[in-house]
Amino acid sequence: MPEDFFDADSTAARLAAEALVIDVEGFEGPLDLLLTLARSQKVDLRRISILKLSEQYLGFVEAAKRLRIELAADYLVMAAWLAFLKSRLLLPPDPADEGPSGDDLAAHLAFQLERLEAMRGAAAQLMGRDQLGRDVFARGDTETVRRDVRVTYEASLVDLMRAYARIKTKDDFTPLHFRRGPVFAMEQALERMRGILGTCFGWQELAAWLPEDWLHEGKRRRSATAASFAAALELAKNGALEIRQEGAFAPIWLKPRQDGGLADQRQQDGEAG
Amino acid sequence: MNDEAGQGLFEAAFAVPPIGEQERMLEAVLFASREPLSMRALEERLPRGCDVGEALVGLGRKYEGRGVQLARVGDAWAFRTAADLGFLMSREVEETRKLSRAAIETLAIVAYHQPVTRAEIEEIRGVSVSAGTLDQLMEMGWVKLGRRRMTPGRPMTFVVTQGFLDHFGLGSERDLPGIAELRAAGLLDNRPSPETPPSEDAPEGQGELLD
Amino acid sequence: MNDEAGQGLFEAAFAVPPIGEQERMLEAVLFASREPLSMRALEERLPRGCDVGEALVGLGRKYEGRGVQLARVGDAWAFRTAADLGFLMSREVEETRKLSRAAIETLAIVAYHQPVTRAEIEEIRGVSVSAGTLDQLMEMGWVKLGRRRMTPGRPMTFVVTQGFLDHFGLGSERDLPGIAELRAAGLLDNRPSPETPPSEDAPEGQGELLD
Repeated sequence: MPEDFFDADSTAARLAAEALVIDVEGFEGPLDLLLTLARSQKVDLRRISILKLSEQYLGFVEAAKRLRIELAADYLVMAAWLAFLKSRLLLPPDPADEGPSGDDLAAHLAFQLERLEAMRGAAAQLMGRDQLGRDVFARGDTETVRRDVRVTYEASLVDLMRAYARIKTKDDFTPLHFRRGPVFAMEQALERMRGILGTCFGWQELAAWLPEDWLHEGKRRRSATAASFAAALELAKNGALEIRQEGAFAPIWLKPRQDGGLADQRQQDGEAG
Repeated sequence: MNDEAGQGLFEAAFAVPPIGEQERMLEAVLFASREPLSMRALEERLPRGCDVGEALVGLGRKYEGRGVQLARVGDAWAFRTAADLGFLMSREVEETRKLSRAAIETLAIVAYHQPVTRAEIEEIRGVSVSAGTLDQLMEMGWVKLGRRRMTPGRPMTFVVTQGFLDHFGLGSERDLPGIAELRAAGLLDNRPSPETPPSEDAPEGQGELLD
Repeated sequence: MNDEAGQGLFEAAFAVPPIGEQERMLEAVLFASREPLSMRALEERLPRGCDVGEALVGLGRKYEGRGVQLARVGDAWAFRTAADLGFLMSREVEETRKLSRAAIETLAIVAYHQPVTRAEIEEIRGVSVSAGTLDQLMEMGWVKLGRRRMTPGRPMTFVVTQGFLDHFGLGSERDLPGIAELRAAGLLDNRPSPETPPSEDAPEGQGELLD
């Protein structure tokens, strides 16, 4: 609702507008509005003038537009369709034209209105019946003299669906995070190898440098091997380590250099500084 | 003495009780239960050979005009207080959740058009059915899922429950107020629209009407 | 019928109801009450001027020899099933309980993902499945063992039974509602509802749910 709306000088227009606002909000969609308009014709729904009804509806939509009332899309779709229906009803039928005649369409709309009205009446009659727990009562005190309980478990299809829905939506609402595979990072390998450099003398196979808990499973072992190898290259570059390999795909041997540790140490300090 | 001998004795002693006794038994069993009991459940409870159908008729007649009535609920039976005495029971009234207009209309459409698909409900009401409406009706135990419709998409259908019949004092779906007249007037038909109707979900509604 | 109308009618008539009517009233009130009612409580509930003592005698006589008796409980009154029919009541003690959350979730997973291994159920639920849960479902006749999975360890798989389908009114496993339909029914309502109506993207049974 625009703010300046209430500044309109004409009280009558304002009142009309307010009536309309209330009306639009009170209706459950175009069919509901049409039914209310149809009732104002005060005839049997089967004898209702669909032409007149279309005009009433289009008039309503026009008024709403003029008063700058926001109408939901389905109200406008209905308006367009009714305008089309109106033209069909007014123009003589074109024999070459395929598809349903204006009369067929009008008859169906009248049927829809009558059916909706009938369902409303049925709903009212239903709710007007004597209801259990309000007008009619079940036995209040079920007897407690029974023993030997046989438990039967019960569940309805809805319970089942609800349970499955619960599991399914649980996944929708876990916070987004990327699951990391088992990866041994080069930084981890470097830190670990620096730690054990001093305790290791002579040539050792690369495999011996891998952490114990990364040795057994294929993926973890591969990751640890790659990281440790990259770390070994880094240490060799800094002069902390010698690397030897007899040939392609042969085992890789590593040997700490007795003096190299210091070089690596200096390098590390340099990085830190 | 073993089970078989016991069974034998039992059957000899109770070899199909006379109908009056069957009525007493039915009366006791139905009285003790709050929920309606199906014919099958009653047959299982009573000694073998009892004619539950006949006993029910006799029992119902005994309660005619009384303060408590034998009521039929679908294919089940229960004792219920007479509707005209509801005013005495103000202390027993249970607070009921107030249903929205949308929920009441949806309930009526399910009852009168069952089994009905969601698209058909929407086509009749002319608006979409909000997700909570059917869920609420299902939670109240008045509506449940029926079989899938054997049409393209195999949509789910909704039907009313025995709890619905019990709540509104209906012996069966045929007892719904005015249902015969509505059917005679063709208002329960799923009449397809002569063309693509204005509402967006109509094509699908039409698809379902092809059965 | 509502309270006021009923009350109004009585007050307008201003006459004490005839004794037969008083008996009907007593009968309904005693039937619907959750506990035995004392003479005083009964007098308070019935219209003024009723002779509760006399009505109780008349009502008690009507129930003589019947399957239900008007019984005195301390200084109060209640209906009780006849003592000689107690043997019928002992079968009455069927107690229905809701399945536990773990059980219903496990059942749902078996239904939607069958054949499914225990490890898969645990992965989907995100918690371990106690041995008792699957045992319970098997004992109830809703789940049974399927073929072994042809993977290392050859784990056992679980599938649902015909009894499961019967209980839930499903023609086949394919009739289980799909995700889109769950959402449309409001059971998965914590996401914006999809624009397409449910029947259009209705899943082909389980296939869709398995990805």
